[in-house]
Order: sequence, then structure tokens, then C-alpha cells
Amino acid sequence: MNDYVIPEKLRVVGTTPIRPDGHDKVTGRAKFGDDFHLPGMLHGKVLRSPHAHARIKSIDTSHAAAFPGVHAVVTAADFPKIASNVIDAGESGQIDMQDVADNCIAREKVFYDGHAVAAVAADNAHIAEEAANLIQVAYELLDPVMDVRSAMADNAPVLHDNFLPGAFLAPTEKALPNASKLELAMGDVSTGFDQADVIIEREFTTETVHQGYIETHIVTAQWGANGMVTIWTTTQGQFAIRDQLALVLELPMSAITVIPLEIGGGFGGKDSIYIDPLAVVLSKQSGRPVKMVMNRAETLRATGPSSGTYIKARLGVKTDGTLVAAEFHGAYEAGAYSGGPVAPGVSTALTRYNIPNVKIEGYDVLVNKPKVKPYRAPGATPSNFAVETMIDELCRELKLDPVEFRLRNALTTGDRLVLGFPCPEIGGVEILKAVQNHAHYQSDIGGPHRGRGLAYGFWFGAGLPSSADLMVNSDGTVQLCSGSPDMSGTRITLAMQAAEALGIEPSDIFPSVGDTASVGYSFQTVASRTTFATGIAVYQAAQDILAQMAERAALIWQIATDNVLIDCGRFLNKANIQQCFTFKELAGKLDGTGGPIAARALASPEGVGFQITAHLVDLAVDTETGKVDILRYTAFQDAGKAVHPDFVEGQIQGGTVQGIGWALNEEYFYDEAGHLKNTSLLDYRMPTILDVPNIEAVILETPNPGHPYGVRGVGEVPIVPPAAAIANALYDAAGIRMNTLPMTPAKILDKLNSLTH
Amino acid sequence: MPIAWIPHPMRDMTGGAEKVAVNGANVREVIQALESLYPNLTGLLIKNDQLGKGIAVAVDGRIVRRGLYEPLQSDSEIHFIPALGAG
Amino acid sequence: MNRQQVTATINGELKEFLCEPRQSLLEVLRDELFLTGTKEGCNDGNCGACNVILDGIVVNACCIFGVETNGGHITTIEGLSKGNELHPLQQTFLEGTGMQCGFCTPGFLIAASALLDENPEPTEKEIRHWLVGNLCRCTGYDKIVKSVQDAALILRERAL
Amino acid sequence: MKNFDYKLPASLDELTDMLSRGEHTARLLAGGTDLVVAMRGHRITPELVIDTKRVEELNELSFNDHTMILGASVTCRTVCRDPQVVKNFPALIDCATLIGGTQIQNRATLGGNLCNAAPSADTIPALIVLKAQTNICGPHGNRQVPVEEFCTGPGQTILEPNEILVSFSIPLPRKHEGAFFIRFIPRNDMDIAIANAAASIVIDSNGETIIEGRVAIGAVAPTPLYVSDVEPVLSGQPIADDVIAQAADIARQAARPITDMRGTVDQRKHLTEVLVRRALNGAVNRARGND
Repeated sequence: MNDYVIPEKLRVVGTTPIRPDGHDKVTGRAKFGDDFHLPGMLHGKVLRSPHAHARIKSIDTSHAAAFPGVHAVVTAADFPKIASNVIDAGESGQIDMQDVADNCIAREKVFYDGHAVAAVAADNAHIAEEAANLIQVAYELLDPVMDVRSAMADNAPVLHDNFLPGAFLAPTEKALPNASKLELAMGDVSTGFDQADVIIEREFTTETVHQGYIETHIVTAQWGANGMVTIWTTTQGQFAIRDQLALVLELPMSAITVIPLEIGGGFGGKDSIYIDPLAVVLSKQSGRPVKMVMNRAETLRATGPSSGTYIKARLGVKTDGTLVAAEFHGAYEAGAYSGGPVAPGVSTALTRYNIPNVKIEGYDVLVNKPKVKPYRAPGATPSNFAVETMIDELCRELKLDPVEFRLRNALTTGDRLVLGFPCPEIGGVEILKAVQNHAHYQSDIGGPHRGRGLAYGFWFGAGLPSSADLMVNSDGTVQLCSGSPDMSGTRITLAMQAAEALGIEPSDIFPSVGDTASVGYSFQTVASRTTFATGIAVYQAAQDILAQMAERAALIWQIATDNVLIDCGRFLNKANIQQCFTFKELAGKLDGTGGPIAARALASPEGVGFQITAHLVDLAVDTETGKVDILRYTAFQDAGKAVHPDFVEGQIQGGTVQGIGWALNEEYFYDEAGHLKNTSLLDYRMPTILDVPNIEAVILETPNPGHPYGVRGVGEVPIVPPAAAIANALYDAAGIRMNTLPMTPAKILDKLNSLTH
Repeated sequence: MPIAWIPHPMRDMTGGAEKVAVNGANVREVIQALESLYPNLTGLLIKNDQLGKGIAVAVDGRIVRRGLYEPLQSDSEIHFIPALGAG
Repeated sequence: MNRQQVTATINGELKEFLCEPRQSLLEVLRDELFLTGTKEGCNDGNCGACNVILDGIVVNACCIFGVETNGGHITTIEGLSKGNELHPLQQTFLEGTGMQCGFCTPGFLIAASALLDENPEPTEKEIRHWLVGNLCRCTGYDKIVKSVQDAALILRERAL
Repeated sequence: MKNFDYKLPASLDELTDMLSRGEHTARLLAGGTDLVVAMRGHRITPELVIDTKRVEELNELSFNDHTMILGASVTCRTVCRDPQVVKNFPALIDCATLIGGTQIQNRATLGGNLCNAAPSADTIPALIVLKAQTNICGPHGNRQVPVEEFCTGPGQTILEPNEILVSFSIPLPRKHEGAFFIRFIPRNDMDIAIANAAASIVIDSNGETIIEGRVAIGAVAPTPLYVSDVEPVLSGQPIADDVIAQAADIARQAARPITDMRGTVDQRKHLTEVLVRRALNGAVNRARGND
């Protein structure tokens, strides 16, 4: 696959047109998951396990079924018992559909507080809720295991009796009761550590967090008389929902149409099925469409989250600041079923530095919590927190400037990654130099108990399959339909790329998101991939449109197609440049020259541009209470090419604030029996508008040759460094080294107290 | 000849070799060549004629979508890496 | 069951509807009147997605029973613009990218409109204090604050 | 949510009459910001909900020479926008502007906050140090109870069946009196207090000696706590750091918190000391007119 020649001047890419879907969103007209109504629609409600780990002995649904207004009640017995079947689920990695089915409705055991056990469809949600509470379930309680270290200990309670611990490219190890192992290495760490002048080894723990989208999970399902199923839902991937539903319900994929509605945030958490199959079977049994809405408590108890972790790392450095060896051990919660973010988490732990001798171990660990889901740069925030705070410690120890230290060790284009292959074009050095030259870095911090922290972050991103359809209307406007749900403005960023390629204005293009019956297959909007990968599909479809248009011009002029010159929205006869059509003029002639023109492209681009970033934060700490106040925050990031700079800035700001929440206050709080205690947005403390300052975004552009306009993904990496940057600033402010997330006031106070005692 | 890089956990089975030059027009043929050189590897990379669970392939620095059927140049580098969850 | 008749002026129109006492104003708006612009994010007063103006003040529609609004005047997001003419806040949120997914946007717009009605020249601090009951998970808030500031400026210029 | 009947009485008599019929388990509805959520979570399941918004006595906000009468159903919003409250009771403004966001403050009431009787309730410590009395109306007549005696446990109050909280009587501040409320939460807003504290101080005209001081603390006991032991330590003493520190230490000792997901015993006791110290200093500043 060849690199693209990126044009020096771009006409549309890099501007900031208004998104076409925005008007409906500011007027309340946009249809999100719960805004969809069908005549005769019933409302479904799920009965969830109150226990973290238990065997289901019996379920009595008779009282619920007899409750007035109830039309259907389902349990796992109403669903096919499917065989193990591992599929590639995009950002969720490889998942076993048998696990997915069991997660949707528990069959033999419940594996977490909130695990679905039964569901009811009734005339309204109140009746459904009352009826669901009448279902009687007898449980045999089992000991739960709530953290990775307990789960890996000898004699730990085992979640899945038939669990086979996997090991990446190594014979399966039976030693661990609930964990699979992954190992990566390059060079020779023992030699490396022998060369080191300073070696530090540290341990870290981080708590489980949730993606925290404001719209919960909502689905409406209609079982048609002909056995065709229609789903209206809020999702990051309509095709993923369709495929998973088909596999879980043993239906042909073609029998299911998934219509994606607007999505009220996802961040990785809305990429797969939960209540969807329940709604389908309730609809089948009742003969009516069924809507199911998860409330906030259900969303926190049973969806998301992202892994809690235990990390142990060791770094070796020479006195001149050269990193010579690193060992990284990371155990990530998988939740109730295997398959968490351990691979990207540990693979990105050190990737941004060029370290010759590296050994990495990762563990994917089953615990009695919801099956973890991707969350913005899955797995990278905890590993970055560990490594970047250790780097800061080394800088202090060696009295080296934190930017200089990172510059000395920065991964540059062509350096080998821990995965083995050479790093493609990367602008890390440019990012670090931008930090050095920025007014924030050069400013005085001022005031007591104030500190400044820096952290450097990396994320791979992904390509994956995407589709785009373009259709030219006779007035010269263009319909653009992609298979990628739009979470934050990708309709306009795709339309801009089409406009750039076709030589027309973005306002001439109407972009939409297609359902599974009307557009080509696409993976989910995940992994910072839509503007990049679907953008390439759009670009390719646009090239096809231009070629077809050129044929029409050639036909009209009676010349060979090769003699048509395409120049920025104009078609010219090379031999006689007086003969010229604008895009619109030629579009008007399609009817008499062979009919309408459309093009479809399915792309699966491999030239993913890696994401690199540095975050700089100033904060103040109240040493009597442990409260942190973020004073100033600057995020530097390489966008490759910012298609819509306002939206790139928005991604950086939003991701950073999620990272600040993870750093300071967000955590799942389970009691000893494994009950989730903070099931509301009061106690699951996401940052409010008063908790963060303006995040200044500094966008750099080192083009990605794998994209026709140089685009890199931008969405994920902003969440990676905030925790480490804040921890480093806390050391600067108060002399404390934090080794846990979140860094709550209570933990900060404990550290401060241990300093004085 | 294409060069297959041996992932760290498999090097016990290749006598410590980090890189092995083997013939093959695509990834599948390279793996078959590796397996004939190192029978211990059999079953680790390919199961049921598919790449094993959790394994992805990078050819010349790109994580490729055609997996076993990715065509190779005579100087291609092949890396077997953990599937990053699209990461 | 015991459905009660309620009469309220909603977005300038007198509406009569029946609702069960247990139905929140949010449920009434969305499920009975199909005004689905008002959103449910938490259903316990902690996110602001369900903000509406009731008798001139901004409230969480999830924490009010529909029956409480008998005789009341309610403005929802659907009533913020005058016909097709957007409210300056709607314009600035649109042009200033004061939203990403757009789900929390109606709640922010309603709350911000109540602020600007009371305080035409709010400081950044006043804006942040006023909007603290509105959660946004996408934007990091900066562009929301700026959109409110820009709208305040437009409104002040119009008032001159 | 379980269904229920909803009534909107137009007078106190009508309200007490509805209650006294005793046909249903009834709850009074003021702002609803606690009640609606509790009913949705099945923590409270009344058969009858009586809306108090039309009852004049519960919505009164008036002043006479010595006292403010604050109806139980008066919202935080109304309190915060009343110039006389702002002038006379800045400590009430401190707490009324902290309860939830703007939308919650627009509905939430001080009477509701007291009757909800959460240990962490943010308005109760301020009401205590301001010497607020509750005016209670019931089948056996009216009675007045100091706010510090009103709550008896989490969610529990001294209200007898069919008794209702009508209003608060709060004495207007004396000369050189100042009061202050402060709480500690992990975020900057929208949280339940991990600990909170209110203080009121009367000082002499020289601004050097404490004539009287009161301290109340919250989220550190089953009910908001009036720390009566502080008063003798402050009375007649000079305004000095060590005096205030001693008072704060007494409050710390009076705190008997629990460990839960929001905070630990040690953290809460420590915070009580810090917050009481800061509240006393804040009150002194206000008493000196330096707000």
C-alpha cells in the first residue's frame, strides 16, 4: 500500500463550517435513542441481580406475568443456548459471543451486581418496573472476587468453571485461576538494568471508572410478522449491534435492520449489545414493539466500565538521562468475562520512548464487575499514570528538565516499537519542543502549595473497515451516506473531505448515517477512526465519482476520457480548455448522458497515524483538606491535519476533562459483598463546569502519509496523560508521590500526613 | 526472503532466534515455513486455518487486514503482535 | 389509574392533558406531549439534561410531578426559538461548537437562557456557577462557556 | 414508582384536615427535590402526596423588629434573592447557594432540607447557629422547637404523626454578630458534604473580644450537631488563633462520624476541625464587617 501525496494547499480541510446536524440539536428536534416512539409500543424493564456472584437456582415469573398491564416476561430460558464463537469486535477486541449472550441475560450464574436476570414488557415503564420486582429468583450465594490481585491469588473463587486461561503466543498456563497472560519484549532487560545508574521500581493501583455518557442505553425493537427484526438504537456501531444480535438470537444477519439514532455520547461504551436481545424477544412474545431504557443506576451497575488495575514497573536510566531498561507488569480487570484492554494498555505503557531493553507482562483478569468496555484509549490511562510519574521521579532524582529528559528518550520515526516494527511518521519531538516554547511552560507558577506537572502520552488508533456512499444529484448537490455513527461532528468532517475531493463546497453535500440495510459495512465509531478511516472511504468514493463524471464530459465532448482534466471542481477538455463544465453544470447533464451517478467505497486503511500528546498542568492543593484546584491546563497534540480545528480542539478539551475526572474523583465504590454503592451521578463524581478551567489546546500537524490529507485520529489520546500530569504537579506542589487513582482529597491528605509524621 | 520476527514468548521454541528468514508469498506460507522449521510452534499462530485468538499481523509496519493472506515482498518484515482491540 | 387533568401553558400554547400523579413533568413532556427535546440523563436532579423553564425559573423536570404544573407556564427547548429564528444561544452553540453529541445541549440552552434573562452580563465565574447543575461529558465545558458569553454579547447589542 | 394520590390544599386548615383524616400514609411535598427522588427509588412509598405550595403560612417570608419568619416551603432561590436575608443572614446564603445546582436551588426548600433530616444537610448547621426555632403545627396545637432538637436520626425527626413544620423563626442578628457556613466536598459543587460546619459569633464593639459563639457541625453524626461545649470556651475570650483552635478541637472531639464511601472517620474528624476553624474565622470577619 502506497503513501498518499498530501496536497500542500487544502481548500476545505482545515476550515470550520457549521455541522449540518447541529440545528436539530439546538432546537430539540434531533432524535436520540429515547426520542423514538411507535404506535402500540410497550416498555420493557430488566430485573437485575442484587448479588455480585451467585448461582441461579430458580426463577418464578408467574406473579409478574399475571400483573395487570404486563404483556411478556422473559428469562434466559427464552433465548437460544449458543456455542462458543469468538468474533473480532473492533475496539472491544476479540469476544466470545457465548459470553456476550450470557452478559445480556444470565443463564446459570450471575457474575456482578446488576447482571440481568429477567425482563418484562408492559403498557408503561412504571408497570414494567413494578412487575419486574415481583419476579422471584432463588440464588445460591458465592464468594465474589473484586480486584485483580485477589482474583489471581491461589484459591481465589473461580468465576467460570470452564475458564481456559489464554496466553499470547505461548502454551496455555493453567496456573492462574481467573487470568490470561500477555508478554512482549525487546532487547535484554537484565543487560539493560546492568547498564543503568539509577533504577526505580514502583507499584500502582487504579479504580474502575465509567465512560459516563449522559444518554443511557436505549433500544426499541420490533419483531415483524415476517420474522424480520427492526431495531432503533443509540449506538457507536449499527453493524456491530446487528451482527451480535444475529449471533446471540441465531437469526440471519439479513433479517435484522439496525437503525442508528443520534447518540448521546459513547466513548467506547456503546459498541455492543446489552438490552437489545431482550427487547427483541419481548417484542416477539408480545407481538408489539418494545422500548427499553436503562436508567442511570442500571447504566452504572451493568455497562461500561473501564478496568481497575494493578501495575508494577521498573525503570533503569543512566545519569545522563538515557533510559536503558524497563519492565512493566500490568493486571487489568476484564470484568465478568475475559477480554479487557490489557493489550493496548500495556503496549502503550512505554511506547513514546525509545528504550532498547523492555519486558512487558499483561494480565487480563476476571472479577465480579460488569464486563469492561473500551473507554477512550482503552487501558492507556493507568499505564501512562504509572510510567510518567516514574519518569518525573527520575527527572527529579537526576536533576534533569522534564522536557529535556523526554526529548533525549523520545521515540522518533523509524525507531522500533515494542511490537517489533518501526514507528511510522511521528511528531513527538515537535510536541515536546512546542511545550518548551509555550508561554505556559515559561511562566512563573506563583503562590504556595502550587505545582506544575508534565506528562507525555501515546495512542495507536486504528483503521478498520468503513464504508461511504456518494450520490450526485442533478442540481450538483451530493448525498453522502456512511456507516459510521456521528458522536461529535463526523458528518461534517466527512462532508468536508468529500467537498475537498470533489472540488465543491461542504454546504453542497448532505451527509447522513445509514442503517444496516442501506449502507455498506462499517465497524463502530471507535478508536479515533471515523474522520480518518471513513474519511478515506469518502475520498475513494469521491475519486470514483470524479472518474465517472469525467467519462460523461468525455462523452459530451466526444473525446477520450484521458483528455478530460479534472481541476478543483471543474472538468476541462485538455485539447480545448474553452470547453469546461463546473461540477454543477455537468451534474445537470447526467440525465441525458446515461443517468445518475453514485459510488460506494469500502475501505480498511492500514496507514494509521499514531497519536502523540503532552499535557502541562498547574494546580493548587489545600494542604489542610487535600483538595486540588486545577489552575491552568495546556494540552499539546498532533492532529496530522486538523480537518475541522474547532472539533479537534473540542476532542482535546473533552478528553482531557474526562482524564481529570479519572485523576481526581471518579471511581466505582463497591462494598465487601460486591454491591456497587455509588449508582448515581451524585456519587459517581464526573467533573462539573466548576471543576475545570479552560483547557488550552495547542494543535500541531505532522501529516500522516496513510491518509490523503494527512489526518490522524485525535479523539482518544487526550485522556491518556491527565492523571500523570496532575500527579506530577502534586509532587511539585506538596512533595507527595501519588500511586493510586483517583487521587481523592482523602488520599492526598493521607500522603500529606505521612510526610509530616 | 521475507523475515519473520519471532515474538518474545515464542523464542524458547526457536532456540532464541529473534528473526528468521523464510520463503513465502504470503503470511500463511511464512507461518507454514516456520512451523516446518520449528514444529513446537505448530498451533500457536494458526488454529483452524485462522490466525489464533488475540493475534494480529503487521507487515512492513502496517497492521494488515488480510491476515494470513497478506501478500509479501521478498524483503518484507512480518511481526506477530497482540490484537490491540483496534487500539 | 387515577389520572388527573392538568392544564398548562407550554411554549405559549395552552395544553390540557391527563397524567398519573407519579409521572414526572419530564415523563409528561416526553411521553404524553411528545416534546422529546427535554432529555433524561440521571432522573435525580444531578445532570440538568431535563431543564425546562417553569413559571420563569429553570428547574429539573425529573424532580417535579406533572400534576404540580397545573396552571403553570412552561418553556422547553422546543419553545426557545421564535419560529425558525434561533435564540442567540442556539446560534452561538451551533457556530461556536458548544456541543459535541448534543444530548446535554437542550438542558444547557434552557439553563443559560434563564441566566441571561436574569443577568445580561455574566462573568465567566457567574456562568460556571449557574451551569454547575448541568453535566456535559463531551466538551470539557470551555466552548459552552464561550458560547454563552457570545450569546450574551449578541443580546446586549440587540438591546442597545 | 408506585402510584399515589396528589392533593393541593389551599390553606393550612385544609392541609391539616387532609392529614388528620389519616386514611393514607401521607407525605408533604415542598420542592420535591428529595421526595421525588426517594419515591422513585422506592425508599418512600406514600399513598398520598400533599403539595404545600399554596399554603400561605408555609410560603411566608417576613420580618418584624426582632425576627425573620421563614416558611418551610420557601425555596433557596427566594431566600438568596431577598435583600433582607442577604443583608442579615449571609450564612443562610452560604448554604442555600450550595444545595445542588441552580435548578435544584430554584425548587429546594429549607423546610424540606430539615424534614429530610439527612446528617449531611447543608442548611441545618447554619439554622442551628442562627438560633432558629421551628414552628410546628399539629392536631394537639402548635409548638416551637429549636432546630438543633428537631432531627433525631438519619431521616428521623421529632414530628409526631400529622404534625407539620410550618416555618422557622430566626432572630435578627445583633450588632457585631457574624455567621458563616462552610462544607467540604471532593468536587467544587454538586456533592454531599463529607463534613460541614457553621459558626456564629458576637463580638464586642472593639472587635477584640468574643461575647458569644456558637458552632454546629454536619455529616459527622447521625444528625447535624450543635456543639454546645464550644460556647463556654469562646465567651469572653479574645479573638485569637489559639482560642479558635481550641473551639475547633472541641468540635472535632464532638464529631462521631462513620466511615462510608464518601469519607472515613479520621478524615471527617480532621475536616471538622479545619472547617470549624475556618467557619469561626469567617464569622469573625463578618462580625467585624469585613465580609
